Amino acid sequence: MLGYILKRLLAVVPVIVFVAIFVFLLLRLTPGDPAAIIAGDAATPAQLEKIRASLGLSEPILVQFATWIGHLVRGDLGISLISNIPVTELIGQRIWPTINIALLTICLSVLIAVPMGVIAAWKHRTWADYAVMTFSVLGFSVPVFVIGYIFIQVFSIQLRWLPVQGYTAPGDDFGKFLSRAILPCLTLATIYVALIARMTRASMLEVLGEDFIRTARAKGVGETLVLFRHALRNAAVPILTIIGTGFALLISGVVVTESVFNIPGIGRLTVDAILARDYPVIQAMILLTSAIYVFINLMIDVAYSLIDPRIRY
Amino acid sequence: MSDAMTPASRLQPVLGLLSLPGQMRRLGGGPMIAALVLVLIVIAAIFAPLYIPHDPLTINATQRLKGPSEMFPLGTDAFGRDLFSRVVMGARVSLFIGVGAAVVSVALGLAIGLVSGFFRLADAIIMRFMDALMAIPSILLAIALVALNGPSLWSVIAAITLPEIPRVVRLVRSVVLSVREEPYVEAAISLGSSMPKILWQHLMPNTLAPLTVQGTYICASAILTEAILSFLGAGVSTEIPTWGNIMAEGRVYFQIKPSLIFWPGLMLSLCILSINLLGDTARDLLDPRLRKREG
Amino acid sequence: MLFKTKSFDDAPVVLSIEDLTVRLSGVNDTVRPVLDRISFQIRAGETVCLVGESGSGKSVTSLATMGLLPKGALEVSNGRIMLGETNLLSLSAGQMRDMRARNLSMVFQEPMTALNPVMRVGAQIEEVLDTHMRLSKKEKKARVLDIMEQVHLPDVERIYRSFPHQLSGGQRQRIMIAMALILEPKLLIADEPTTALDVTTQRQILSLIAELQEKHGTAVLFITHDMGVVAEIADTVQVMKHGELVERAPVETLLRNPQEDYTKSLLRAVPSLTPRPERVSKPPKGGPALSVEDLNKTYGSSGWFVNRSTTLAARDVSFDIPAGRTLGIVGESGSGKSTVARCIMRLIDPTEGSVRVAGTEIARLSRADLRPHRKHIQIVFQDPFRSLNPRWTVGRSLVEGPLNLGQDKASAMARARELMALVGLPEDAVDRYPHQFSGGQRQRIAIARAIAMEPDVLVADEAVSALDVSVQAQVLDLLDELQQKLGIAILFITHDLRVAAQICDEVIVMQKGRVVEHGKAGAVLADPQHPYTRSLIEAAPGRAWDFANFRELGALAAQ
Amino acid sequence: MLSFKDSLREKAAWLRGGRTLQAGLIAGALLSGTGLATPSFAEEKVVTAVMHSGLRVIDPVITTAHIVRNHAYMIYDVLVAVDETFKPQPQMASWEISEDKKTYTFTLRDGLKFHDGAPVTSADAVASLKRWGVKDSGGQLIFDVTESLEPKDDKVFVWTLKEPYAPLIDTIAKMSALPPFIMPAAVAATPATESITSFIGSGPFKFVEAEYQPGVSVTYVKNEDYVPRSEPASWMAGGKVVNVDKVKWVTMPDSQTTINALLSGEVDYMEQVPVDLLPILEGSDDVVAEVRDPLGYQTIGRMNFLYPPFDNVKVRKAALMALSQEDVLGTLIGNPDYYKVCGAVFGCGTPLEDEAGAETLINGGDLEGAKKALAESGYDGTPVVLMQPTDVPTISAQPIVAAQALREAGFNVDMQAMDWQTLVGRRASQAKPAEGGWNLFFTNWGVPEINTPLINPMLNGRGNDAWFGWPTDEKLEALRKDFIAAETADDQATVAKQIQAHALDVVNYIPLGQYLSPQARTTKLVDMIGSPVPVFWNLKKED
Repeated sequence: MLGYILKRLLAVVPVIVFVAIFVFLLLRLTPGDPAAIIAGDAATPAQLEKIRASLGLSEPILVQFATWIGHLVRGDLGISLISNIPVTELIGQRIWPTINIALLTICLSVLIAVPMGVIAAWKHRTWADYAVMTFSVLGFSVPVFVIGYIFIQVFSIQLRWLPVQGYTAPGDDFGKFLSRAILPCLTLATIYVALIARMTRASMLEVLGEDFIRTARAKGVGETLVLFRHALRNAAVPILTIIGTGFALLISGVVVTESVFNIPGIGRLTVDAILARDYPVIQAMILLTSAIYVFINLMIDVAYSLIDPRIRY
Repeated sequence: MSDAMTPASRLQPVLGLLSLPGQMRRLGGGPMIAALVLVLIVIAAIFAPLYIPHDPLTINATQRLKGPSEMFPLGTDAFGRDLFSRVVMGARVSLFIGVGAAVVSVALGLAIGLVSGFFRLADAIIMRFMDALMAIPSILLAIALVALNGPSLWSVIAAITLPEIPRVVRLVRSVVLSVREEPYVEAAISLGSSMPKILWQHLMPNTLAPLTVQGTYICASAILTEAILSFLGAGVSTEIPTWGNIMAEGRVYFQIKPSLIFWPGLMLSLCILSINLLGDTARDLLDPRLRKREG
Repeated sequence: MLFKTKSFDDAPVVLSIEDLTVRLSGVNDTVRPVLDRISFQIRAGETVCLVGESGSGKSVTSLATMGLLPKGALEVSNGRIMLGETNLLSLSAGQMRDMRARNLSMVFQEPMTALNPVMRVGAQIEEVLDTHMRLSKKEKKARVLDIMEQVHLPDVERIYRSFPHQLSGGQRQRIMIAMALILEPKLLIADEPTTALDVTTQRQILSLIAELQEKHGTAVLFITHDMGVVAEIADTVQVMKHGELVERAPVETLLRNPQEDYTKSLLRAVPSLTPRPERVSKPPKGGPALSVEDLNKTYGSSGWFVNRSTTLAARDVSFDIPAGRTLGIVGESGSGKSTVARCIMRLIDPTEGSVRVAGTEIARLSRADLRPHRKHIQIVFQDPFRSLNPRWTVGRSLVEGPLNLGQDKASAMARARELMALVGLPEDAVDRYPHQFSGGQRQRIAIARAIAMEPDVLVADEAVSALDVSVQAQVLDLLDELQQKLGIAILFITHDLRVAAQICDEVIVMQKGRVVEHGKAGAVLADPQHPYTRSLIEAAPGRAWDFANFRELGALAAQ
Repeated sequence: MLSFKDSLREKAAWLRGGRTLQAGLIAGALLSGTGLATPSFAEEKVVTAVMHSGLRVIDPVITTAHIVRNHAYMIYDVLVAVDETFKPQPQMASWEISEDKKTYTFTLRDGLKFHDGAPVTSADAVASLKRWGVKDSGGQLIFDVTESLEPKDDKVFVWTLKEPYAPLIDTIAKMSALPPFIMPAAVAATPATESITSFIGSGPFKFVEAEYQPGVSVTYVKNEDYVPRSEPASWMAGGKVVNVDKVKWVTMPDSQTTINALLSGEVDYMEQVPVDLLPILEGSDDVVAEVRDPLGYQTIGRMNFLYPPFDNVKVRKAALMALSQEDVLGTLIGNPDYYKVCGAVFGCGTPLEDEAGAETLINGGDLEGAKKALAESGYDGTPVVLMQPTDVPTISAQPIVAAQALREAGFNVDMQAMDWQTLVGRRASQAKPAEGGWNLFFTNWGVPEINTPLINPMLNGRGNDAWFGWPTDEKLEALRKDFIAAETADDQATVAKQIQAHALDVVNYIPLGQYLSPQARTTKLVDMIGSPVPVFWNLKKED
């Protein structure tokens, strides 16, 4: 097992290298000039050239790449071209809101979606199934910002139950954190619930057709236990996969949700960085999210072996 | 034991796609309505230039943010452009983006997936690269790509397509890897058929059903992604109206003029809902495992 | 042959099925029902065998009794199922659950899939106790270990903690039986419980069921398609066909004196264990059609860091087949017989050794160089549902090979039609799709596809194993006929000694990748030298009975 | 100089919240004069303000971005500052000008201290001015004629010129684009092309470094050691009396969210409210929308002089004739209360206002004339690459309106959408339009950034050293010299008129009119002074 994890971690290296090269090239081929952004409206070409030089952007691309990689292997992600603050510090400021929102969303979604999917599969081809399926298709079909606006309109402005925007760290004031996080989480959860409920349903449908379910029923085991003890655990692998890979979707959705609800997370940091061509931040963020993605995949694979004794590495 | 000719086994996916409409009738109203809605939207989009009351691009400073009237059936946007004309013309572009992204990513994914399933050596490299591509969050990648090429229609399609390709590749590859163990493929090997021929004639057709399903989902998500890109300021230029950029422009006025988001949002959601429903239906019909469960 | 002869007239009726009719859901009365007014009884301690070919409705009968018909697909439309005084069909879902395991249990065909793969088997047995009674943890475990001892599982403490995948097929089926019998139900339904097992394991499981039945006085409804098994275990036999009961009799009466034509045809189709008479005509001159020498195949390669253990799938296999003759490779699962076939076909690459087909060494040819030589050796697979491309017309499948050889399409199609006639199908079959044919017909098509290449060697890899006995006999006849007409050499891979006896000139017996015995079919089967061969033959159920002639085998010998 | 009263009255006419503004001004003056405002110890007074964009760069010299300048006014102080009559007033220092107008002697007032406790010395001032002089175009002009700039003692420094430079005090008093903020000498030693990393100033607020999240939020606390001047606050001049404990700037990417947050009391102040959204605020008793910057913004179009078709003055003129300010402003702002057609390159409501040459622009355009002019210009159909930013609402409408007008006039317009940062990068490119260059783009300027020939960035005819578009215009340069040499306000106005006429004659750029940017605040926030730069001194927060 340990050997397997080690091997998998080694396999991460080429993936990250690919990502690094890809992102670096992508950015350096992108039009746009961080110097122009720093200097503002009234700058002259000569001034821009000077700023570019001081940012190290006048070097040949290969030199820039080598410098960056050199720093990277030492764990140095560089300094933001725009705000002049180390990228690690920037990310450190911004990552927690995103992680907290994401975790809350996942918990919320799993708690809602898994029972939904189980019931839909159990009551296959009944109104309950159709209701769940309709919801899950609907959840996919409405842009996340529209959902966010509707929630704000209903819960914050009409009903005045919840604040409109903002973020409070759970450590500072947990109640406030919840009241401010609940709308963004619900917004994100709409898609996520749809996704997980679908996958749970499909996976459960497949498992419910398996022989061992018939065996359990033949033993006289009650339906609830059949569903949750026998079927769900066997159906768990694809559900886990979708929860994990859905994380990437969550990160994308977070960008929009962060804008609508004004949450200072990494999604906005990244989009702002892309729009400002803040290369070190973009590179670091994409590497980071890729690494998180790869890491989550690894965690999922490890979780597989905990769930399913047949999977051994 | 196997001489059974149960009704289910007669519904083999052989001519699956051709017999789809017929089978759909058995499934009742939902998919039928979805198909109808989609057909209506497509027809409305195709013939839009024939009936729209205004040029969707003509601005009119004196008619900004007006409510519905005889002249402007759905009112006007912040530039005084006719919302109705923009929404129906937007359907053309949005659908084009959806279908374009689906076709391109499926075609490229199919080609790469077949090669990857076939050449063991290429497989290792291709799949590492695909892993990397999958690892990059697709929206971020899309924003970066649009920023790279400028927000033209094609760069938006490219930006939406690229992150989808790895998923298609994996799908195709998994089908290839599982079907190449099928006895009829081994029989074809024994009959002396060449590998490319086997890939194309025996393996590729097996990918069509799942690819059709996948294609519908890509189509739906592309339309949605375009809207999100527009929302984040990296969408198609407003010279080319899409549901996404109509909404992105309109979101500033959400509270004073919700119709700017409502109408394109409704069309978009209806359209995606229909596509997804049809995708689900196709999957239910084409997935033999699910069908088995139906008994 | 000793049949069970005990009379059960005095024993209480355990299960009484009366006029049971089952239909497809949502289908009106005009469509023929899946089960049509079935009535029978089982008494305490009695074993009733339900026999019939696939689609005859035997499994539906058992599922209906258990109340496990797939919802929304099949439903009981008429009749009663009386367990003692209770009509099971009138029970609520909860009451029915309560009956299961306590009063009636079931053992399924596939021990591989019938157990929950993610639960320890001990817990799965305990679940029965949890569902139906309250016991302390200790008592529970004691009872589970006790029943596990009763089904003769070794090392019960370890197996108690094992997951299903860590057990062999036989062990898993023992777990299933333990689970079914732990509450000592009045009725045990066994649906093809040994079909997926090797003969030697099958024998053990059959005797286990018999032993436990004796001990607990359980009534057993045993579903099987195998007449050999029937002969071994049945008290009473009921023959089913297309959802109807066609004949019911005590086992000996039925085997000796079948009344219905259908029963007779079923029995006639059972191949005899007595080898076919040796062919007198000399094989044609020239070298052997297929010659295999010292073939080895090992699986598992060295890893990056450590040398992994390797599996020897085939070791030092050598044989020749002359043209027009059939060589059988017999063995249980995992014996390496299919590995040999696939190596010869070069579907996998042999590790060592030589394979000569029509005088050409093909074991070391590259894939591309191999292609022109493929025509000399063709294969027919086990599963008739997967061996034809479902998207292609039969004709297209048939001409694929000839087109590869450069034949023009028109003449290839013409030839395909001739081939259809040759294998006993209408010529217009070429325009149809595989799903429009039955399993036996598809296997004929697969054979036609193989001989379209005019091969020197035909490899039949369990080619009749998935077929019902009556169809099996027809396909074997076809192969024999083609061999005589075309002079093909056949390599016949099978686990079924009866089939091997009927078609092979020579037989190789394989065990764990090695050849343990090789000789003329008559010699090997009638006078096995190796203990493994002997155990295989001894395990064959009903081996003393000549089903086709309704009498003991000895009767023939005595004549 | 124009009568300022007139211009104020005129402004008042297009302000809806005009009365509020004036009342606020008076109340603020009264209160700050009495010095009664003492914060209660019991509760911290925190003002949460949503600014127009996020603070990411912290060096007010390296960039001209407004948000950075606004930030600098919080934590830095300036030597001389302009008041609401456009008149320079002493802030940190008073000055004396020698008879020959070549020597300026500045004396720092007492009590000036940096946030780290060190006193502000003339050496700090000199170093800061020198660093600023490298970057600021006005500063460059001064340093071109500077003999020496030396500290005399801790309080006094002397600026000696080679020849008189009349607008010197105006230049260092200006509030845009780069005011000379005074930093510690050590910080000012940073090369002007590199960003400073220190937050030490001597201004009325202190920067809370621990709470700084670039692009998200900035926190300032009251500088208890700051000694305000005794005069009432007036624009950037006067006493900067701080009556709150903390000011928090937060960034919200979505203005609707901000408005909702304002309505629900989650924030106190919003710097820019889109005019179209004002109706949402109308029903609320807790929130007031008002215009606090009476000058507003000038929106402009700029052509590339290096490449066809706009290297041809006749084509430029045809384009100018095709455009109508009313169309642009009507589409951009909509509500006529908040925009004003204005053909003056120096802005309306400013001392140098003059609209000569802009007749077609302010009278709805002359499409027929444009067609004719274009036909006569020899325009060959070369596509006009028009850059359209998609992500900044205040400049996304202009290109669309212009594209339509130009097309109607017969131009072949290639409108290319891009994000603003791409545009910012691309407009610096001197490549051919077809090869990554451009022909036309639009932007906005705060009126104080364009109200004189000295600071208006477009009115520079030095070719490659000029602002994007790079016109080479010797006549313009000569006129600018005349303006510098002009000694009286009247002389300046005369030259300015010539510049106005010349600029529109050669179509140096296209002024497209002026618009006001309404702000919104909770009614708890009182005594905010009116100013083109939003400032947080003087204001109070009621409980």
